Amino acid sequence: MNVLEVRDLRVEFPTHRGVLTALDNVSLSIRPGEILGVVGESGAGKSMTGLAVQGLLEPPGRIASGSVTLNGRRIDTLSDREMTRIRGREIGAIFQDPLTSLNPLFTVGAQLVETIRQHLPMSASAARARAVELLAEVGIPAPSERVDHYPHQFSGGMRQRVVIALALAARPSLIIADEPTTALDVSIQAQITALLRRLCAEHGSAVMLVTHDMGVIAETADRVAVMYAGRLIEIGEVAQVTRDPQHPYTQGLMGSIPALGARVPRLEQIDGSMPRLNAIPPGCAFNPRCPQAGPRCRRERPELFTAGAEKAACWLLEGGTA
Amino acid sequence: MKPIQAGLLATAALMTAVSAQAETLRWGSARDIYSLDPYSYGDSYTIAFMNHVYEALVRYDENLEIEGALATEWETVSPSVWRFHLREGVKFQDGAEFTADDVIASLTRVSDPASPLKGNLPAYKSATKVDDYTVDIELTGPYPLLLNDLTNILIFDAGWLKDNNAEKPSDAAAGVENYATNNANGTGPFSVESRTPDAKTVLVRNDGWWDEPRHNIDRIEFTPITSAPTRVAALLSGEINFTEEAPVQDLERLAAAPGVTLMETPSLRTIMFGFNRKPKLEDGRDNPFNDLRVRQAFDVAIDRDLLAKRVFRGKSRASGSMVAPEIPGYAEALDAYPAADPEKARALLAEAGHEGLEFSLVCTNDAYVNDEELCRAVVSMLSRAGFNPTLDSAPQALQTPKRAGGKADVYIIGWATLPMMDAYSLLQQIIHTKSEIWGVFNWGEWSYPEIDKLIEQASTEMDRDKRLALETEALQMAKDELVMLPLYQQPMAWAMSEEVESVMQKPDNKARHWLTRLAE
Amino acid sequence: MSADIKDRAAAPALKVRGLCKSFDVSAPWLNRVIERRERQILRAVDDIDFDVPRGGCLSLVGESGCGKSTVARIVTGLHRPERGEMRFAPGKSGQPMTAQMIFQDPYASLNARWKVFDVIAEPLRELKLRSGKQAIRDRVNELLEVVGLSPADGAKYPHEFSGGQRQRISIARALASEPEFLVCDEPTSALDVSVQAQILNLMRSLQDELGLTYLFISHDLSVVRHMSDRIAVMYLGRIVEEAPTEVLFARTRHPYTQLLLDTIPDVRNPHRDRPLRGGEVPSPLNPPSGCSFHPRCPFADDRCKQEKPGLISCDDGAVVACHRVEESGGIPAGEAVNA
Amino acid sequence: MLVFILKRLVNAVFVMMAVAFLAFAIFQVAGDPVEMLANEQMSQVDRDALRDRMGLNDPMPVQFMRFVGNAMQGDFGMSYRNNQDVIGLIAERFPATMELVLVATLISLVVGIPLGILTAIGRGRWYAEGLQFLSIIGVSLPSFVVGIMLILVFSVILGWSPSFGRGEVVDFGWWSTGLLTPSGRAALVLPAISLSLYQITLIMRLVRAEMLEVLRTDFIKFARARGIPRHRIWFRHALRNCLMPVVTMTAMNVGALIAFALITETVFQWPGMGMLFIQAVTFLDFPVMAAYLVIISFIFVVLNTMVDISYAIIDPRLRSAR
Amino acid sequence: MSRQYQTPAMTPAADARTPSQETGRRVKWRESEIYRSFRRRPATVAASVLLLFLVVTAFLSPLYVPQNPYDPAQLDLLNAEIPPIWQADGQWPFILGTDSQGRDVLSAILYGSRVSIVIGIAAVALSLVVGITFGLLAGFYGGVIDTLLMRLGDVLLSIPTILVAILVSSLVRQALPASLRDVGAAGVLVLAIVLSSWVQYARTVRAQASVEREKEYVLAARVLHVPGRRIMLGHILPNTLTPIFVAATLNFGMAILTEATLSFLGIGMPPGQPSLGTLIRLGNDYLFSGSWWIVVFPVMQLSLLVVTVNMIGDWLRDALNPKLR
Repeated sequence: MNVLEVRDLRVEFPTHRGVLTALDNVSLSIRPGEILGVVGESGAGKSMTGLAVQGLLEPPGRIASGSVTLNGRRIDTLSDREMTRIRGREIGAIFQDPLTSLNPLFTVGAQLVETIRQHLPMSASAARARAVELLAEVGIPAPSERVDHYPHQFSGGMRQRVVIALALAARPSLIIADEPTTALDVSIQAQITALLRRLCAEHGSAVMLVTHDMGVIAETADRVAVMYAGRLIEIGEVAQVTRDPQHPYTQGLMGSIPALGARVPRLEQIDGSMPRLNAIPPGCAFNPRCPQAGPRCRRERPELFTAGAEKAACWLLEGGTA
Repeated sequence: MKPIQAGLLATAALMTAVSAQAETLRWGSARDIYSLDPYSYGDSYTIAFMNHVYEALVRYDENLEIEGALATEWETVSPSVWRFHLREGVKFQDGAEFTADDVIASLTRVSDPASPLKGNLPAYKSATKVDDYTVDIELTGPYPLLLNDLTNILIFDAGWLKDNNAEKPSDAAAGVENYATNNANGTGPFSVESRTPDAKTVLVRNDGWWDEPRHNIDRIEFTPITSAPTRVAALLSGEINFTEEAPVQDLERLAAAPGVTLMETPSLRTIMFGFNRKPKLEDGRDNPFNDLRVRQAFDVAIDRDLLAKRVFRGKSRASGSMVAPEIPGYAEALDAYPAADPEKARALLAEAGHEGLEFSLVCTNDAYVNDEELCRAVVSMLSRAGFNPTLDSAPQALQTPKRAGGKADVYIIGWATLPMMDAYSLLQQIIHTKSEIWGVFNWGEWSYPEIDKLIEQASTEMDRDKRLALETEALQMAKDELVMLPLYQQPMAWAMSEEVESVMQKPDNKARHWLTRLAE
Repeated sequence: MSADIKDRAAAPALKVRGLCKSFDVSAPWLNRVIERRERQILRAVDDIDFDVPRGGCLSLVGESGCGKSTVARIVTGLHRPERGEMRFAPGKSGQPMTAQMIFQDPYASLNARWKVFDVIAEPLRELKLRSGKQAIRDRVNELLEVVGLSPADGAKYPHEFSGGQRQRISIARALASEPEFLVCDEPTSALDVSVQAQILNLMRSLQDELGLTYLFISHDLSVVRHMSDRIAVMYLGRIVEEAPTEVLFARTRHPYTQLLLDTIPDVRNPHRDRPLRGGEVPSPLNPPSGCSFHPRCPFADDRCKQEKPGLISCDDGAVVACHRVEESGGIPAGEAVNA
Repeated sequence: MLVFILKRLVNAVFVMMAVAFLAFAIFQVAGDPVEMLANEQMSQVDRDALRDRMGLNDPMPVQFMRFVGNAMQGDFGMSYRNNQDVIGLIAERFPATMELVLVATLISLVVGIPLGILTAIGRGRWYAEGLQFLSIIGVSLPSFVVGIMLILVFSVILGWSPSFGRGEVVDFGWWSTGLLTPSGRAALVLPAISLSLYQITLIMRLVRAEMLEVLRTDFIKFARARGIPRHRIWFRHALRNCLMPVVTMTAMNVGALIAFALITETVFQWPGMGMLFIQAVTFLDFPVMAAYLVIISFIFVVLNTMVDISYAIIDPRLRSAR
Repeated sequence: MSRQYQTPAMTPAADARTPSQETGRRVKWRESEIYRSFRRRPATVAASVLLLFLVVTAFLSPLYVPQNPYDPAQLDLLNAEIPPIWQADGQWPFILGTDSQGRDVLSAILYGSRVSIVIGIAAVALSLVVGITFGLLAGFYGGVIDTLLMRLGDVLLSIPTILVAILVSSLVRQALPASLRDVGAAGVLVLAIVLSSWVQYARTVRAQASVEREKEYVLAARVLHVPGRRIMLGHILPNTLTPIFVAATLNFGMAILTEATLSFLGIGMPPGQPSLGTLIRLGNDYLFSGSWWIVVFPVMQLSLLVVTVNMIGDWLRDALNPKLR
């Protein structure tokens, strides 16, 4: 059974100009212990997917249709009170900026103990012991001392480790990590992604890794879901997608990443930019930028077609052929 | 509960209990007294209030006739020397015996060069002790109004003054507080229990008073409430049960309120306008007010009847006289005033060549009843009669330097001839040319030698009828010259609740609560 | 190609020698006196040399706080160098070239209250490069087209554009002053990948068309590799390795450069289970003694802790500051130790 | 930390010197105190003697230093109007004003904070919008109008409370309190409400703004993602983070409130420092005006300095930063 | 305390707010966020309409009111205390009745509003000029200028606003010659309000300017060697105006209130040229006398004026605050 099963998820934001569709029929699933990368440019809806799963959409955003199932239980219909019991307990979260994710007025220990005791029946002293343990586990030196320090006394990388400890505090089966390395220095990023990978393997937690960085995905995730303008356009094994992307957008994306290995005179580029949510063209959202777009692409929206080991939403792949 | 707290609560309970049981007069006034020291300012309100605590040698009775107080008898030893026989067995509130030394110490104190009350005893030269209960007061010359003056000279205890280093009147410049400013020790019907300036002054019955008390008051709580509507609200809600300053505009409502009694009458205080009469005005123009026609135009521009009707709701007495009818020296002929006639005023102004005359009217807004309202109304009347006045309205404290310094073109002044209760007061202080003891309030600096002559004659004329005839003549001359422009006798309205049975109201507008009876 | 680069390097567009810049970040005087603290000097740029080849591109690479942006600001005149020499070669006009700059944040680099037209016209007006309304208008329109926008876009405000378009406007503004030398401070790090490719391509083609010289600042080795002829790697205010691009990637000598290469995720060649290199970037306020990289260096020994390594030149054009490399006569540090 | 305190103190002294100079300047600008003191009959010789006695012929700096020296010993001279030692006059009224201000502050906190929370967490709901609208009216109604209306309704029409003054007071040494007698407490109600009304709206709006701000921070979102229940987030995390500015503003505003109380005191005939000051202003009683100015500013500066310092003590981030 | 919390990545709603690109300026205003948020709040619309009405009626009042309440020659005691027109004794043309001097209450209120509004506008405008100038200089140049200006501000802020205003207006008025006192009263009031309110603007501008100074668009201008003065006025100033605009709106309400308070205390506008505060002070004496209209209408006008201004200010603050979008 999948840890997470998202079916035809549609998220809408009613505005004075009409309803914006932030997520449009997104379906994906994560198996136990699996790391699913969700990748896309800013505004593609990748973070929104994570928030929708956690029930943390900012009003007036709302799930308009579709379903979210966690460990076989449907959670998108739960009340906020019920979701509170799931968040932290069954879904851990890691946010982008470790500088702002922690309440500056509480020690990291207090925040850990609060989270642990919220979800697990534990005495205060046991929770504290567990907090120290967690800090040790995420690689913070001298954890029994550091547990009483305030967030501002930690460096960025260390703070992100604390955030990971908080996410793991109640041993959730799913962790949603939203750009966990973007705010960090290059040489620290690798430490954090590796830590995340190792801990999830040890804990058996599945991870939804939301990032804009294909490189991080390639190095960390097992499978990858590519999003564009609120839609899922390609999903598959990481190696497959990076090596042999099926959707023209993914192809362009891969081509536009400068290579470390060899130098090309000119990068492949996708002209234009991703449409704003209030101006998504009919048919395939990518059609105005797509070099291979045909008339059908401008009219009808393609569904996900299977192409080998992956699926991609492109008419070119209809019937499993490119 | 801790013992200290318990004690405090008990004290509090006790205090409220006392104030609930005692017969208390809760007196809401429009202003506070300045000091407990009656000699600290030449302020008659303070003196009148302190008269409940201190007494003078003589006092006015219910008919405003002079009777003995701390003196029992007096006679003139020579035209300029008066002998006073003092009442025996009178004790100050601290227990000290009242003797001739106290009178001499008090007279010395009040006539000190720094004393602001010096002018209230103009003819005083010296005092000598004849024996413990006899004092001679020597004057600068024959002077008929000494007794009138003495009603206002309150007597201190010599020993108390000496012990507390208060033998001289207070002097703000010296930067030292005068003991008498915050403490009092008189012979009067009440003694001071406590005082918080601007908040509350509490007097309690003096059981050792020499006189037979006609009041039944145990306690007077004197509270200044400067805001008129608040004062009315306080009376209506029963927080005070007496005020001698019921706002004119609220009288109708107060009269209709259940349990409120009003006592209204025109007072002795005459409100007048004075003119700058120096050769030049403050801004350097030739002074138009030296032209009688301009003053006459001013006179006929003002509709006194309308002022009385509207600004004072019929409670004031429109007047052409500078003194009230009750004041010796008054004559009916003085009281005539012209009917308002803006056209005539215009014509007079035009004749004098001063159409559209610009000038400043310096007016108080806290000294007299509805003074600001009055001035605004007058400004509008004058404007319609071809004048072009600018109203400068501010508290008395700010306006007096301007008025006294000759910076005002036209100014308001009120005069009640108190404490003298004689037209001579007005003639001497206002009408006479400014010099030495004369014309202290001759702010416009006019000079009419013929009138001066009459005033000086009156000052030494010991025959009352002759003196009053002289005074009336002087007043008539002053009126003909429009030296001052009298408008009306201002109204006074006292209001009290049912808790007050009776009070003695006299046109001098002084509360005499040793004659007040509260409902039992 | 390498001969070409050497020719250009013979007459560099910008020659920098012994450049130093420090900032006084000490606590206020009173604090120092009472708390007996010392003056704190941040040595942002510590004695660096480099040449920017005319018509070429030199890149400065390093993590945040390494001083690369300070260098950019010194070169553009925003900071005054504390010590050292900085000489621009004469440009087409015979006067020394002046540097223009392209900034990192496309949202902060344009005045939101100004129309795009005015943003681009500002240099024309300030430097009096064109006079007359029509001439300015024509030039602005021309510049808009050069960067791939339309003249109609001049009437809009910056907020109406996407990040990539704004960066194009920035480039147009920089070009308006007709510079021969451009300092690009992380021009694409705020952009999405597909847009980054557009901007990088645009910059490359502009370089070719207009003969521009670039000083390119970035933390991203792959972008740098794509753009530059030479690369200088900075660490805590110093250049630790400088080499022609291909040389740097082929023979990475300095352990820090190696660390960067190892940790950068590579889509095409993911090294998934690489060993974790620990450690944090030390505070530039209090740099380690000797070689400032020694606490994180797997090859460090006592000499590295005590002695600051000098720059040594290798025969393939690389310059490295590393005792290991020096000791082994130019062999990369990793290989030298392993050998 | 020590340095910080020292700095604040130096700053406070500097400000006080400047204020003292202003107060001193009042005398200089306002004209000749001799003219105010002398009565009409005083001769020129006497005037000159008086001038000399008061030290008015000394050079300005000497006079200023003497003013400061005297002021530090609590000597501001004698009131022209009351012939009393100014500092004694003010001390007599100090308890009345302080009691009024403190009770008003208490009311404003007790009412303002819950209302602020309510409007923040119910943003968009009818009751929150309603309260918000009321608060605009609250800041818009002039204090004297509020006072007059309260008297009209509660004293005159309903007769529930006294319309002026302080009621019975009990003395403790130099402090007099109206809190221990029924009439004192009754007299306090209307003025305190009138004075606190503006403060309530200020606190309410501040709490609302701070709450809204804090509620949108990452650490609050992260706390939600950790499964911390809403009420705990509101009252523990958010409230605690926004209490600091509220407490700061309240403490700092005590000074402003003391000054502002003069309007309330005028309307309610409350025998406090403000009424003394207003009367001094109409009588041009310069020693009282100067002393009041210096004392109010002193209270103001002391409060500000204390708030600044305690701020540094409380906030963990500021603690180590300094 | 500096707040460093960043707002998270754009939500789609925020993204959608930027106006569409193909239209002209006027249409843009109609589609702008400000305009929309304005239209969404009927209370704000109502307040604006009401405020506009109050301001226009006040300023045009000389054209249509039955009397000039500042001209004493037009006042007649015979008309004193006439109740409003709808009461039994009401008389045309005194729609809202007359006061104790026969002054038409409606005329007095409208003229009084004009005085209050003019004083409010003048005070805010002058505070803006002083505050922005000082704030820009301090924020852009820093150093000694900054320290001096901000310390000066500290001192002024250490004296409560109302106290500064009272001191200034009582002392300065005293120093004026009698003939100028009435004419100068408005000026003195403006001065009194400005003295304590410019600091707020200066601090806001300074804070904003020292942030903007480091922004890249300013650096870009500096790379071009644009002179400091032009950078300040052309680049930094426009970008500091939004918070200033909000503060100015709210302070306009405050200025009107301060003026009213001073006048109520008797140290503001004189009774001959009353502002709303003076009218309330004068009318207050008639609170219990039955002539309620003398005080009630000025109170209503003042409250309406300030409430509408504050409602607009409050809305502006929310609408222009990027954090609250």
